[in-house]
Amino acid sequence: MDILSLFIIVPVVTILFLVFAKSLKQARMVAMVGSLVQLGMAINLVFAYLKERTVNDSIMVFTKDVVWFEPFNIHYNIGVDGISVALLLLTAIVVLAGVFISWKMYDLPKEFFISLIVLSIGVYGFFISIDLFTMFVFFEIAVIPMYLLIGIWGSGPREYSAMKLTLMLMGASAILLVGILGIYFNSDVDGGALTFNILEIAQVNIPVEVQKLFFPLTFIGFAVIGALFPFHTWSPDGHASAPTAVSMLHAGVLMKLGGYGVFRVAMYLLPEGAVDWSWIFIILSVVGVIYGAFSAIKQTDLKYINAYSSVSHLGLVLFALLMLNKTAWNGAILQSLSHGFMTALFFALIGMIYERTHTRDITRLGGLLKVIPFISVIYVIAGLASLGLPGFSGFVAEMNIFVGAFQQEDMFMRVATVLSISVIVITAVYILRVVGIMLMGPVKNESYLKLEKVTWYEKFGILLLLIPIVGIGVAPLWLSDMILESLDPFIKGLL
Amino acid sequence: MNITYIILIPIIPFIVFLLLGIFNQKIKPAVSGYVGVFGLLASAMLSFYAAYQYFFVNGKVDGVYQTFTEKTVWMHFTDTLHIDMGILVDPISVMMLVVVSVVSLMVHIYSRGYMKGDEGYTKFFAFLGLFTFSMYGLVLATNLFQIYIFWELVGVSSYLLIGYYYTKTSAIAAAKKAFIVTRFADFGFLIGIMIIGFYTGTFDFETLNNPEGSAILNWAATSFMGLSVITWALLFIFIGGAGKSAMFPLHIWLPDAMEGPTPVSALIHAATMVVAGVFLVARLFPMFYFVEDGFALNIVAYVGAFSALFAAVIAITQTDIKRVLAFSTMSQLGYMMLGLGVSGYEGHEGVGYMASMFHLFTHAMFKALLFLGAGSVIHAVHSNYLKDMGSLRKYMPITNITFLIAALAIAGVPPLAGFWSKDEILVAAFEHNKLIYYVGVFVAGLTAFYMFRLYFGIFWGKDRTYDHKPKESPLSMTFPLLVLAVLSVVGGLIPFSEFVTADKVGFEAHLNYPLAAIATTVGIIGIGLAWIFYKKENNLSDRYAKAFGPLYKWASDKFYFDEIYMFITKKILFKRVSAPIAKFDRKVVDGTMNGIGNKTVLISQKIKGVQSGKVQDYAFVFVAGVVVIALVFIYLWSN
Amino acid sequence: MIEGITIYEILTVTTILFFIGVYGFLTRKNLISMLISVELILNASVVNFVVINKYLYPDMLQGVFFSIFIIAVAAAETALAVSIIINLYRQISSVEVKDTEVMKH
Amino acid sequence: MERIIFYILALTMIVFAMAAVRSRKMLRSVIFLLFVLAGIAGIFFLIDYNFLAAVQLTVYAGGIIVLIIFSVLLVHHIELELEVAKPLKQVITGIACLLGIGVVLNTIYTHDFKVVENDLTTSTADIGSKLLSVEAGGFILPFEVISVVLLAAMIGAIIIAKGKKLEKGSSETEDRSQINTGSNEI
Amino acid sequence: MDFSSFLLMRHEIILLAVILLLVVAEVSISSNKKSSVVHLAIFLFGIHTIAGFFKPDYGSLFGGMFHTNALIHFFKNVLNIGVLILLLQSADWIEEKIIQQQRGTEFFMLLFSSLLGMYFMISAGDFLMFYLGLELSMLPVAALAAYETTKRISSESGIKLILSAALASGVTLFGVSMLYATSGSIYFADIVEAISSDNLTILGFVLFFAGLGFKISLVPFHLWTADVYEGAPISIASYLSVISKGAAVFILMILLFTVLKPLMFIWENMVYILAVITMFIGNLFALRQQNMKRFLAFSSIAQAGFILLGLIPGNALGTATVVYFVLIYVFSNLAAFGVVQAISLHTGKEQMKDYEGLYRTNPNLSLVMMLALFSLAGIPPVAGFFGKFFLFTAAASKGYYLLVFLAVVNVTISLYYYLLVVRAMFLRQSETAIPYFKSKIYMKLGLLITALGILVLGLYSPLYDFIHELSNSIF
Repeated sequence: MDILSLFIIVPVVTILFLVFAKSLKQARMVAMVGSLVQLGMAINLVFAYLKERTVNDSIMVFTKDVVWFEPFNIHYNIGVDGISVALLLLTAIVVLAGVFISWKMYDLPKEFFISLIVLSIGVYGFFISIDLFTMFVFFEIAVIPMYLLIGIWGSGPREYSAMKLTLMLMGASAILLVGILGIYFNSDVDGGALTFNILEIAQVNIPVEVQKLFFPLTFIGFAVIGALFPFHTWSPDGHASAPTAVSMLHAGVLMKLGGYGVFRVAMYLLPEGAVDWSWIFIILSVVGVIYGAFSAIKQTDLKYINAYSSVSHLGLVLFALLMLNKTAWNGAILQSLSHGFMTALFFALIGMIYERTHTRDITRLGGLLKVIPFISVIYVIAGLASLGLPGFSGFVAEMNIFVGAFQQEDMFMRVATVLSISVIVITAVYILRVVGIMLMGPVKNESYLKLEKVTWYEKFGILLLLIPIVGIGVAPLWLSDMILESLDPFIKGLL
Repeated sequence: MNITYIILIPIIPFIVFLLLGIFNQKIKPAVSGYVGVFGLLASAMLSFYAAYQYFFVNGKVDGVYQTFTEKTVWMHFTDTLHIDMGILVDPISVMMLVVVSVVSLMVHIYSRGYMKGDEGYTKFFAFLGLFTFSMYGLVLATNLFQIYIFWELVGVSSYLLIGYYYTKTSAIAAAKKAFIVTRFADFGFLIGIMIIGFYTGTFDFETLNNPEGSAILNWAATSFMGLSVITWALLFIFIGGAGKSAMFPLHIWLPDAMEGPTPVSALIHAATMVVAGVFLVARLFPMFYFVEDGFALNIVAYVGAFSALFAAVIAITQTDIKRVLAFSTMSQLGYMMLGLGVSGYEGHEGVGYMASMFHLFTHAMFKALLFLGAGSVIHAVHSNYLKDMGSLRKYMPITNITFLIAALAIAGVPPLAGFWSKDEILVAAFEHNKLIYYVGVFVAGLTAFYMFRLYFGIFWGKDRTYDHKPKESPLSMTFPLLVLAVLSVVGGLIPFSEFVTADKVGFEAHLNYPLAAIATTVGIIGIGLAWIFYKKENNLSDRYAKAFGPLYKWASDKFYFDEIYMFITKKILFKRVSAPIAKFDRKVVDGTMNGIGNKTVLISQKIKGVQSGKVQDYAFVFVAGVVVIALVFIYLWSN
Repeated sequence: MIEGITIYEILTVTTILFFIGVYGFLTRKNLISMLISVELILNASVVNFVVINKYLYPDMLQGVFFSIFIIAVAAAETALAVSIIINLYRQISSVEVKDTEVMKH
Repeated sequence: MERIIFYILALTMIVFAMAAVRSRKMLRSVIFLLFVLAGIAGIFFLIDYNFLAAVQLTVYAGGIIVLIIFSVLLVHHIELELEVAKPLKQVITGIACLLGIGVVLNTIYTHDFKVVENDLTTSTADIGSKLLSVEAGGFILPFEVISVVLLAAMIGAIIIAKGKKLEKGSSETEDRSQINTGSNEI
Repeated sequence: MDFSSFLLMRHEIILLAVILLLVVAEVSISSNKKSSVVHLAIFLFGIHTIAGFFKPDYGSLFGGMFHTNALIHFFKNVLNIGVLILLLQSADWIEEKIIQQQRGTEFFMLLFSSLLGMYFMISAGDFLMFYLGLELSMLPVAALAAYETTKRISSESGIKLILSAALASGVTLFGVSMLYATSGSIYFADIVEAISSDNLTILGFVLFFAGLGFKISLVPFHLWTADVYEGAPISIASYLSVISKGAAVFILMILLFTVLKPLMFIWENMVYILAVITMFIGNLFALRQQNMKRFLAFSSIAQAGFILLGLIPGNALGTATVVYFVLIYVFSNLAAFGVVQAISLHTGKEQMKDYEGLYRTNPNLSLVMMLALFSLAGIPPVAGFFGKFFLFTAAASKGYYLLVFLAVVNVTISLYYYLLVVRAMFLRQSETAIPYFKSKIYMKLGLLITALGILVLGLYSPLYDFIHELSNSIF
């Protein structure tokens, strides 16, 4: 069995076990073991990849290619490069943390964990796919469990949020489908066969007119899940209603599919289209960056703050991708990772706070540093990481993005870059506002004095996420080099 | 010279931070205090040893102090651009090591007494460790990005320490303000770094500062709006420096930062962190000097001079003793900037640079002393306000003496430390720019005046009735006072121009007697005026305050800068930008998305009549459909 | 072949019959009347087949056979329709179209 | 002569067809339909398809009309005046039908039919042998299938017609009142 | 009739035999044991289904009136499987009817006759056989729609169906007569050579198309659908929406791709327009439906619109995608109707709000329903996704990206209302949720087969490859 297919098979096996789980205890044990195995595999993959890379310089390694639907030349074709390896690791970590955070999921536990793992299958599959069709399949597999996860286990206007999220994402994927078909039917212009294989299509000189037509479709299709302004509104509502682990997975992993897809499909396959259309999407993404940050300033619901902050942060990812150079792309990938860990951590903490105080309204919270110091301190750290403090992953990513963006010399790009850099100030404002109101200050409610201390599984979940944030922030070299190296073939498509 | 061990200097406080931070709950306060102090002691010893080695053992080679670097790649941007982590040892970094070590060590010791009994005792020492680590990292940085990294870290340590009393609303606000204002400045800094990185292809100080290097020689290659892009970069970088060093108009955070514990104010907001801006300009001094004939440097000079004056005026009117000291700090920082601004590069030309660094050094000592002294006072009377103090000399003799020494030093009374450094700055200003010189002299007078207003206000004047009888602080607090007092006295005697100069060659500095006399006289006049006004409780000061009328009011309200900022942030950014955007998002953007959904459902409602239940209507649609399709395809579409 | 009558005229008549049937189907308010209209429609087709067979392709009898089968099917259809109508009448004592509008929208 | 007969037939058919779909008396309209069917039989006679005319008269006029009259008698009072549709509806339907007639006739008249002059007569024997022939051009298969159709229709008609009456009070249609309240949320 | 022609008409003859056997059974089984007819019918039909899987023979009989090829044979098998599942799902209902009304054999006879009609329809080699097949498939269903003679809506549904169908077949016949006029034959083989593209042919084609459009429920010929589905017994609604529609789609496709290929320049555009209208109207109406049967009716209208996308390219690719989709659609829709049937049978409830909280009381039923709905909505990894994706691929292969775009917009709309049902079952909790009940073995088997089909058919690619080969073989 090849090392990558295991990323699909292990979760499927986990689900099979889960089906027979009788109680919460069994369900969470199975889920935990399954996710632990996944994490082990992901870590193993990193080392295996680094080792393999020294002897193998093809774009994708560990590839496996099985014909699936022969008449359409659809293959189950998988493989990884440094980018996917990093994102797989992110996914494995966030999923495991999510399982820990959901330790006390009393309502329909079995179903919850199954949905969670189905979601993770979609994500894993998406990251390892080389075939557009397979990729699309996994993309949708990742989206649909969200409906149940938010709808059943969510809070607040959960039905509305779940429906909105699902419809917007599926609508986007519908647009994407047109784009994919467009690419597919133009993959034979050089005389080859029609193919869904990304690597093969990249070798084809798709006519510029076609690229111009399909780039926006593919871009928007993916970017909606990456919360591109103005298609981001599913995200605040979705996050706000989702249960903790789902918010984590969603913001931490699922939204990354957007940036990754944009990069792998839209940018890589339609580079001339990208150049032609970039201006409008740059405008949108910069607007998203600033706008998300400003919106976050005004929110009082913790999850909304974080959701808008995600809009802002992921706007940076898209912005970076549109900058069309290696440094910015590296930044984009790093930002994806970093945002993944950070925002998952945030949502985990918000979940813990909510569980204890039963509110997410910051104006009703106060002085939490005194009552739940561990959670609060980590919240501060996460906040600092989020505002791009050196020593945390956010800084590494943002600097790459900014330096990369600065390589673009024309005035329009410069203005866009400076505007997007300004977000470091606005981010500081909303992060510190929350810290100031919620964590510091006097304790606003007597009952908060008796809040439950942090439990071991919560600590575990938190540390799982915190370690990579600090790890990347302190020693980014190996990761960023791994990604940079993988970016080479992609940038060549543009030059 | 082997400089590897210097890496230990920042590492030790960092380890202290990690130890105290992670085992925060488990370590007894007594232990943590010792961990902090001894950790820093080790660092300080290493720093001293490094200084000794650098200046005396290694000394000059070919008449020039060598620059030693040791670095490793931390992250690649492109093939050429990368961030290095490493240490750079040259005169100013060594000097800064000493300054940071001395002050930080003293503050650590002092804090053991000052913070006694505080529930966050361990946390406090952890934060101090973090700050010291960051500051060491900053001064040792080998390149712009590294300095930026530690720049941010000192910023955050400052944030944490200002907000140390996190249940106090004013402290939270102050911490937030400090961070955001400096963050705003850092935004400029970052852009400056980007520009430098893009146009020169390196972040490395050594490469950048090389007067024969391409960065300096090719400054005119690209220009933007009439100025070289490098000048723009330097100006942006200066914005960063101005933010940290509380230059006008980014100074507003500094007075508020006094909400932090007093030792913190002494360490961060008087002696070390706030001089980072000055250090930054000094670090890039060759660039500032050579690029576009020092255009950026001139700006630095004017901003410095104005800030010095501006802050001094405000300082006169403040009643919170820590705020007086804060504005005094700002004023002195302006002085240092001014010094850099009027400096030349080579030999005696570079006296401004030397003086500025010298002033940085001496100022660190006496300003730390002032703050610690003020802390001692506050500790005793539990108040920050002058109105609650008076005649404390009877109760707190050591504090009184040391405070007096520091006040004299800052007032520029010879032969104390301040006199020497300030005098050199004035010399440099006199030689370069008369206007700035006059400002400098005037500020010197003001400084003496407000300092002694403060001194008299605290230690003389009317005896208040205190709830608890004030008593002298414990040894852990007075010991640092004494040490720093000694340093304030003798610090000026160091032949600084031998060690720290722009071109690293060094020169012989001479006292310019006429100028020194003028400065001293002005200082003494200031002290005298303060004597008259404040030695005894009288209404003279109030009368004059009335005489100045609105000017006094403006000054005491800090020229309404806080209000302006408040207006911009609260009224404009929050109310006019953020709130509408948030609303726009919900109503318009989200509204559109929901609208699409709702419209679809609405259409669905509207057309339900078609399905009327009448089989004949169905048939009608059927037939009409057939006819229409036939019409279309026979007459419109075929061929 | 009818002397002096072209196929056009006959087809005109059948077309008119057809649309009269359609008109009746659409306007009558009674299920049985609708059934009558259906018969008109079917008959129009029957005549069409026969006439086309006769005028255009007389050597094969396809049209004629088609007509025969149409007539047979029409009988079957009518029988079934009538039985359903009767059953409906038994339930609601009405064969009006307006009484068969329970299900709508 | 034939021509005149045809015109008379055509006119009769159209008039009676109109009458059949306009009459307000049920039974009358059935009788009018009978006339139309007879007219069609007449046309078959005219074009020498006597067998077909016979079938038309027996199956249609004889079978179907009787069936319909039967049902009319079963479900109607003879005097019952039928409701008519609203004038507006009539007009709209009329216009639609006229439009349809226009389209079809226009198409027919612009089409160039290749009329084959012939005077072939078809004997019943011909029809019979074709009907039972398995060769090409034979119609044995449809003949078999139509038997299944008739069987199925018969079974269907019987089971439905002998169905039980609706018991009073047991109406399952009442709960439809709350059905059509479509949801407005997204 | 020799043995080889028996093999060719294997489906038809065996089914006819089954019908006759049932007639025999009807008269020979005493009335208190009538319910054993159900087992007999299912058993016989099972044998019939299996018989269909033996190696097929191809060719034509009766001078070209009947012809069969590999694809047609395969499609008949698909219909068989569909009907078999349907029988399993409705077995309990029939049994109940037998006990109540002392009749049930007729149900099978009529259903099988209708299926027989479909066989003839899709095997037809001329318009006459096509017409007879059409009528034979429609008339018994009309009778079945009115089968519950004690229910007003059942009768209403029957009368609506038969009147609409009569009008439709009248229109079809009128069209066929025109085609006959222009081409001089009712044999497909002759027509394809003689057909021209003059206006009369086009008019005839449009009228003919309307007739088939009626059966497939294309807008604007669809309006009968919802009312008939709602009133008819669930098995019949299910039959209409799955088997009847599938067969009609198939014959439409065969006719368009072979006989009417010369008119492609017309029908390509027509199919395009009707596809768009059908998808939108179907979906917009489905949005508000509260009755599950009506809901599925409109959903099936929208699905018909999607199917039209596969007709656009007019080649083997289109054929393969359409057949594949219909196969998947059979399973998906039968699963959905099966669940509705099961619930209606035990509780008599058919409203969407009755389904609230269903998962917590009847998890398995809910899961089957969810799978079915996801499959209908086209969500991977269940089969419907693959079916839809390939349909879109077929349309896109001709460069109709706008059409694909409109289709995917409709997929999103449809997802909304499918999720409404999921919402009711999974998200909502209700005091009055349908209590837990156990279905009988036939129903369980019927649902299990559909659920497995939905899960497997898409992922198991050799199936599509097989259909693709079949389609290639006939062109």
